[in-house]
Amino acid sequence: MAEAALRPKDYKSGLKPIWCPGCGHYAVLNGLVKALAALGLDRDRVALVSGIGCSSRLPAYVDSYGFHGVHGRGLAVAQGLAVARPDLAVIALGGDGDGFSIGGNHFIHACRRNVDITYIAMDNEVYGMTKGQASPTTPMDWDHSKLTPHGPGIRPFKPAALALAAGAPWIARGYSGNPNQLAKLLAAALEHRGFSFLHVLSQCITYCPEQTDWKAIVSEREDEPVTRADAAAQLFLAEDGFATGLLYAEPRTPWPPAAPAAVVDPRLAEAFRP
Amino acid sequence: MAEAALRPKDYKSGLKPIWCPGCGHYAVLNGLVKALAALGLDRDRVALVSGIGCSSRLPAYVDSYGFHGVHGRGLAVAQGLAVARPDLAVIALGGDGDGFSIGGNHFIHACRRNVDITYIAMDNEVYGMTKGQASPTTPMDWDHSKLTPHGPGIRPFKPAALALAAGAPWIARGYSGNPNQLAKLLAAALEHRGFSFLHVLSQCITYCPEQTDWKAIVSEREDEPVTRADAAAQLFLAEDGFATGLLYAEPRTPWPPAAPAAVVDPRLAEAFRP
Amino acid sequence: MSRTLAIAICGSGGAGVVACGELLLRGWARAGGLGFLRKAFGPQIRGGESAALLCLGEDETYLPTAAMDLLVALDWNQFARFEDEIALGPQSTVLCPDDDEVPASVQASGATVVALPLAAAVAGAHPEGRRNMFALGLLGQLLGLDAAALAALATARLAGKAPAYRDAAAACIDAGAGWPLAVAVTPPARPGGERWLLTGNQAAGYGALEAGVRFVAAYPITPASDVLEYLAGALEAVGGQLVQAEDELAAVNMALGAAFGGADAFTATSGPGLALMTESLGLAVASETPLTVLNVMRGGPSTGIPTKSEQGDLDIALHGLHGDAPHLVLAALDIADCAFTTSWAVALARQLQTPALVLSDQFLGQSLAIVSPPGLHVALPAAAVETVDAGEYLRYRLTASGVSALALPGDPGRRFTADGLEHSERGTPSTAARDHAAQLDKRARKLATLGPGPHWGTVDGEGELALVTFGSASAAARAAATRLRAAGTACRVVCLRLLAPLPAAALEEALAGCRRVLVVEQNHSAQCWRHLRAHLGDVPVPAESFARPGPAPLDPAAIAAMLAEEPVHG
Amino acid sequence: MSRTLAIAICGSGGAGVVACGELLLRGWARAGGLGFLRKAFGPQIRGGESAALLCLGEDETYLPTAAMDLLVALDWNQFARFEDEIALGPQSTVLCPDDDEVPASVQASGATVVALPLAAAVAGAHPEGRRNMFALGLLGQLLGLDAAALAALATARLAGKAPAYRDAAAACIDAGAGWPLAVAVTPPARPGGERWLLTGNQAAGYGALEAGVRFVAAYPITPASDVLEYLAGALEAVGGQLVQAEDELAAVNMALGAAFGGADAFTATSGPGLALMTESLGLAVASETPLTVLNVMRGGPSTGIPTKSEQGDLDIALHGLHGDAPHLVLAALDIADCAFTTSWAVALARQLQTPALVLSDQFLGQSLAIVSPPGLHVALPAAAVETVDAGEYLRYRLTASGVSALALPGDPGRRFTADGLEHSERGTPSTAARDHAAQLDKRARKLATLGPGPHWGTVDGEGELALVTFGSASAAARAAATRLRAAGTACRVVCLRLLAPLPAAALEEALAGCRRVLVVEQNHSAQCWRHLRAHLGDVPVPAESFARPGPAPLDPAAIAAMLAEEPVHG
Ligand SMILES: Cc1ncc(C[n+]2csc(CCOP(=O)(O)OP(=O)(O)O)c2C)c(N)n1
Ligand SMILES: Cc1ncc(C[n+]2csc(CCOP(=O)(O)OP(=O)(O)O)c2C)c(N)n1
Ligand code: SF4
Ligand code: SF4
Ligand SMILES: [Mg+2]
Ligand SMILES: [Mg+2]
Repeated sequence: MAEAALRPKDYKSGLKPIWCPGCGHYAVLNGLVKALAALGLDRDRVALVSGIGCSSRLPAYVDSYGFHGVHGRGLAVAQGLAVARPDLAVIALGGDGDGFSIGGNHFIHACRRNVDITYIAMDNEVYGMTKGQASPTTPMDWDHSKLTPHGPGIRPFKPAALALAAGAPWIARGYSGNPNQLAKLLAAALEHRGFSFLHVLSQCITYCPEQTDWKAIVSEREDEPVTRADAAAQLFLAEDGFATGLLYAEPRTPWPPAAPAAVVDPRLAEAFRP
Repeated sequence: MAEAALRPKDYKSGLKPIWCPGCGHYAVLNGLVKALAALGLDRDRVALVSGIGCSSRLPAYVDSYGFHGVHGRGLAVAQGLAVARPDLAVIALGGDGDGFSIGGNHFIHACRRNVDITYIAMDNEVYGMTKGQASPTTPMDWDHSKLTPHGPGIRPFKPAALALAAGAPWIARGYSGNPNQLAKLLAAALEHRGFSFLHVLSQCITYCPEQTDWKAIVSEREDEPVTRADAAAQLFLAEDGFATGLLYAEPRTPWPPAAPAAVVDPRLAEAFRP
Repeated sequence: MSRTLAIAICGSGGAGVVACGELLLRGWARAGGLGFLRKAFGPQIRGGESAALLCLGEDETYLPTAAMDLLVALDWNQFARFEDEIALGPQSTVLCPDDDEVPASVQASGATVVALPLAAAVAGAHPEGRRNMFALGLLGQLLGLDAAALAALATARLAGKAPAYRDAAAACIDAGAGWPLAVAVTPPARPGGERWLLTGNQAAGYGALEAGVRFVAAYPITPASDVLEYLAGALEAVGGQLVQAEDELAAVNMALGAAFGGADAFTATSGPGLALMTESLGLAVASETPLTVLNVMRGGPSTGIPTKSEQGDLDIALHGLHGDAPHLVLAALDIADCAFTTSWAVALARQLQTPALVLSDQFLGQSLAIVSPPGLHVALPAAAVETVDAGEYLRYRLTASGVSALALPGDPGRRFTADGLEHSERGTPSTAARDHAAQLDKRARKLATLGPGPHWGTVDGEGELALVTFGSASAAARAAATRLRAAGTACRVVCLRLLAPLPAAALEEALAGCRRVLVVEQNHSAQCWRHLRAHLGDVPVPAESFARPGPAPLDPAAIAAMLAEEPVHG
Repeated sequence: MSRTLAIAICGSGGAGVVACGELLLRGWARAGGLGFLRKAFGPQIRGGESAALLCLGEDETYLPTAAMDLLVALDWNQFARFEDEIALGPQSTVLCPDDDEVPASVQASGATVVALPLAAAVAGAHPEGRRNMFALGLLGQLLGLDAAALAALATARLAGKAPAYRDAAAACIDAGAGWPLAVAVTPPARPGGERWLLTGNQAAGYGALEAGVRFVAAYPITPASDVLEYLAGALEAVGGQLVQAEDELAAVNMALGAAFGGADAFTATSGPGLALMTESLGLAVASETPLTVLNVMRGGPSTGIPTKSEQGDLDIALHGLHGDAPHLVLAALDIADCAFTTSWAVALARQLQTPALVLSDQFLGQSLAIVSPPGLHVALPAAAVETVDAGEYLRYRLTASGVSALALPGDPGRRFTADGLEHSERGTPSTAARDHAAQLDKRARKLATLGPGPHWGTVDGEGELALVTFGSASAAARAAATRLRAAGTACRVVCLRLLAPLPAAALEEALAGCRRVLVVEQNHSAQCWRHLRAHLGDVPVPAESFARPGPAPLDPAAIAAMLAEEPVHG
């Protein structure tokens, strides 16, 4: 299945990203093509699915099949695709606005459903594409948006905690400032069978230049991932959200089971004979 | 504000519920009018908001103001109403399908936003109104629906865990088989300032007659509510979901702060002088 | 006009009126008869009482009616809930228990009331006997059906139950069949021939599967849930998959994902769900991803009347997408046609790489009918589905037909990103006016150049008067025409199956020379009439409108009367 | 025809072209001039390069054009991204740096290229000087504006910055103003008089507030976010509230909740968001809850072209709700009219207790313009809003106007439950055909009996030829008429502000006697043309269509040419 000796850059489409210079999303793109190359995945059998946002522009920059959908619905598209085509490596991705605001319902249900896809949330705590409004992960007091001139005033989501509570079996956190770790986490997420949630702190240099300070706060977690949901829950509600690495992994059989083999002559009409 | 000496039945509208005999939702209605009477709330200043489902029919049975909205959106309506009219007691309610399936995004965001409303989720682990399909809280192996003839096959949500991870500051669980406790929890929820989430196990006798067995499993929790989110998180992911009572309460200032007083002459036009 | 016999069976919840009605219809079908059964629900959706309303006839023009020839009341408990849908008159006969008071409205109707000692008769037949089976026997007797055959059907249906249950049923049927009844009805003739027994919702699901659907995303909603429930079971046999989605937004997007992967994808919903899907249907248009959505219409607007029929969703089906978003809209003309129309829609969606919406409604979807084996439209000319592309692969290549070759993930070397942003031929996002114009033209061209072929609708009759209609209103329009012709007035009937792209040329031809055109539909705001006028203007003459909301059935007599009268010009 | 001067300013991201353009426009406004500024974004939404496109004129007919009289290039770095929107010709003058190669396309255009030593001039003016302020000085010189006044505006805008910054700006403006330029332009005359400077989005927000809006639910979307951002600030002054919602489904439902509580509620969105709102707009119709939604249209379908203008959402605005769901649809006719139309919509929604959709578009919404103080429509006849009810309170009482008294939570003793299920007069859910018909009639009656009054649209001109249009296409239609009249061809122009209920009688009167009617709109599928035909048929004659998609501006010359030519009948 693997193509011979593709390098990371062979997984790039060559289209120039629209991203601002210094945007964290470049690191995710680079980490992703590295991971794809490291796993030697067949470009024809990789499908990237996204919503709308700066982050969601990523699929076109990878030389694979891609689906750039509407805002917030990428995870639903990805699950439909993965169920219909279990032979593909399906990767859903998008921003914090896309995934946790408008797409929040699909996020929690994807965690619960545990279809075999990888979900990369590129979290810059802001709506970059629409010029810098608060997202569900924006700090309460971030007052840089005219829409919330005194800050959103409500507590940000803790995406890992939410994913866990919703049932996600594999949760990791990466950082756009640590591309090597990111590539490794991406590869691990792709190898995991079932729903894997990779939360990436990916800074928006244009609307949140203060995120450059993340560099100083982000830590790399050395411990083995937690394997009990209750212990992980406690951790995710107590932590500061800046520890990176594979945080939680619990073995769980993905859904759905393999499609039933088609009956040779299903005789559908029989059901309707009086 | 309170009307003089209203009895619980004075809070009923007199409209005959469409519910099946034996439906758990009757207990919620009865508990609610008891709580309203106990608190002596002014019927003109109570507003009940719901979505669609058997459970969501409840507002019309209470003699208060009511808004029977569309499927899954009751919480959004309730928050808009409470923000615009902080003088009202706003109660959102609905079923597990309404609140955790189609309404899941509003649920998690309402938990996070912490507007001063009470949310009653009447959970019968099934879509009653549409004749018995699986909901997000249906057990994995429940095979009574033709839509999922082998059971949904995916793990049910743990609503308390989800609410907590999303940021809800007040979480309780009641049971339709324990109407006195239910009335007390309802009163406590109404008294809580901020978002209060009351998860009610409310059986569907028609599509889930097996829920009659809940009687034997449900326990009444005697302990004080947990007050730390991380401890509660551990509890909610470890428990069986049948312990009733006030489970978690952490003081938190509701949103929004009081509306700014109107400037006498806001001189809106000034901004547009060249 | 063919003879019909309308029979209502009512009783409390749990009395088994639906089982009685369904078994009677099945027995009638086996005996070569024609007819259909509707369930009337009370004012609620969930479990509980309903009435079974049968209408037996001599042809397959199945029209709902409230006028009952025969009413069998197992008891009178819930009768008041159904009075809207059960109209009795001096020509009606009522069979009812002799130990319960006959409702005043029934007495006042002038119907012949025959009180029977139901309780005693049932108890006498079997200690565990039930009235509904006794009624089945009675009705079999009146229709001239073989009691043993009915008993065999009943016991087969009770296969899972205790033997005493089955014995009781057989005994009660027997007792009913032999009960001395001083009532005579003249049942319709039974034409015989191969027939199927199914609902429109089952037919639609069947049509979808036969056309190749292998992926279904589902969110329950009345009255579409049973399409999805049928498919959940049947998909297992064909090796397909069904995913229950968290909402309709997820359902339509899961279907899009599967379609992007190459599966023929399908979902079914009703008005509120369709409204939630329109944003993503626009994505299907822009990204050129095929998809079929069945919309089983119910009373609207908003939550409306979920259990009752209306044709109020034509507007949203045609125009509910933002921007210029050409797509397919079809409507099933009758119960069996739900299969044909859905199968055609799946094929057209695949051919044109755009979403197809199929409209049916609560009446078509949930009525159980005896029908000739439904037609299917599954085969497309091989050339219709573009799979090859000249030279470099361009997903959105500008072609003469507007259709470009569709690559699927896994296809070697044709990698592309499907996009809802406006794009170049390659699929790269573009804001350029020329790309936008070219892609808008291309997407419109796919529909504009579609030869609608022979299936766009049906045309019959002649003369200067015409009825034009769509979907399930066809039966009422045809019945109105039959009346008019019987009265000596020639008239044409045009029933539209394809609503977008509107087959304007074919329609103009079908209406050429008409002096009056009346557009018949079951909604309040004359949605089809507006659609036709928008595209045809006053060709050949200003169309008039006969639009009546549900849930009352359209009345062929009123339609005929309106067309027969000369219009008042003002 | 009045004289215009079109000026483009371009440069790399961060070069400050928008600041330069806005300051120039403000200076021009203070000096009594008229004109507007559009921003052209590159192919992306987020921060980064844009071009400022100004068009100065002598009246307020603001038409976007690509044909530039003057281009000021601060540098050539991003020029290629804007070539679609900056058309140069022999009549154009280009001011650009002398140290960078002029793009071939510019050279080929035949424009007069004046290379200036920008780098040196700026450095000479102030060590921290920036080219954009020097360009502002240059342009001020060409337009005859006072340099000191421009410098004052610039330093005021930089109030928050370091003093050196402000000094640099003033010095550069001065230097530019005094730079010896061998270029002469003839600026338009400046009529003077009281004028405001604002965008259509600000105007809409302002109109909403003045009409009483005190609750806004917001979900950002291009090009509507700035309405919401304006309101977030301004609501504080009027004591209102804004909630940022998790999605558009929440936004519209929060607004409904607030409206149920008695607040005038508002939200703003664009096509994809509107599509998500339609289910709940149906709820607003059925529950009779007033609500105003501004839809700032962008290129469609699907995500389309978010930063560019098009009028493609008329279909969904009119017909995007399921079931028969009568509601109000209005369209702002120009930038200032965004205020009037929005204020009228809020008032009408309140009066009729139904949702009002207001259409504007990216061009109207995001262009910054010098306009006469906008009109408002906030006062309604007191009788228009029903608050009393005869006898027993029935929320959905059947009245002659269709409007029933609306009780608010807190009102003593008028408790009711608002419902999206069909209901009786009291609001109790009902499946009865008579309740359904009565409530459908009632809701339709509210719109049918609305006298549209004088504001439904504008009519001017005479003769046998007519242009009919809506919303922002009005400017192009009017400009086309001006051309025709100048060429001796009389023609009428009808601009529709009220699209639903369509003021059919007024429109028929306005078009009486016309020999040709051309419907002008900026979309691909002739949405307005279809709407008019659906309601008017071929009265007075079959209307013809001039429909062109965005983002290219509508071309008045092409419109005029089409109406001047005799049509080819076929
Ligand atoms: C239905 C809908 N609503 C709103 C928008 C506008 N919109 C585009 S991107 C975006 C948010 C993007 O934020 P995020 O997902 O965090 O991505 P980022 O740009 O920060 O990478 C919004 C609100 C839209 N395109 N569609
Ligand atoms: C948009 C939309 N989708 C689907 C439906 C159909 N529907 C009505 S109620 C319901 C589920 C009700 O389940 P729940 O909320 O658990 O309430 P219960 O009846 O069990 O009390 C569904 C799916 C609808 N009315 N609207
Ligand atoms: S706006 Fe922010 S998120 Fe978007 S491309 Fe620029 S830096 Fe990245
Ligand atoms: S169907 Fe279930 S939930 Fe609905 S009323 Fe009956 S028992 Fe209650
Ligand atoms: Mg973001
Ligand atoms: Mg339920």
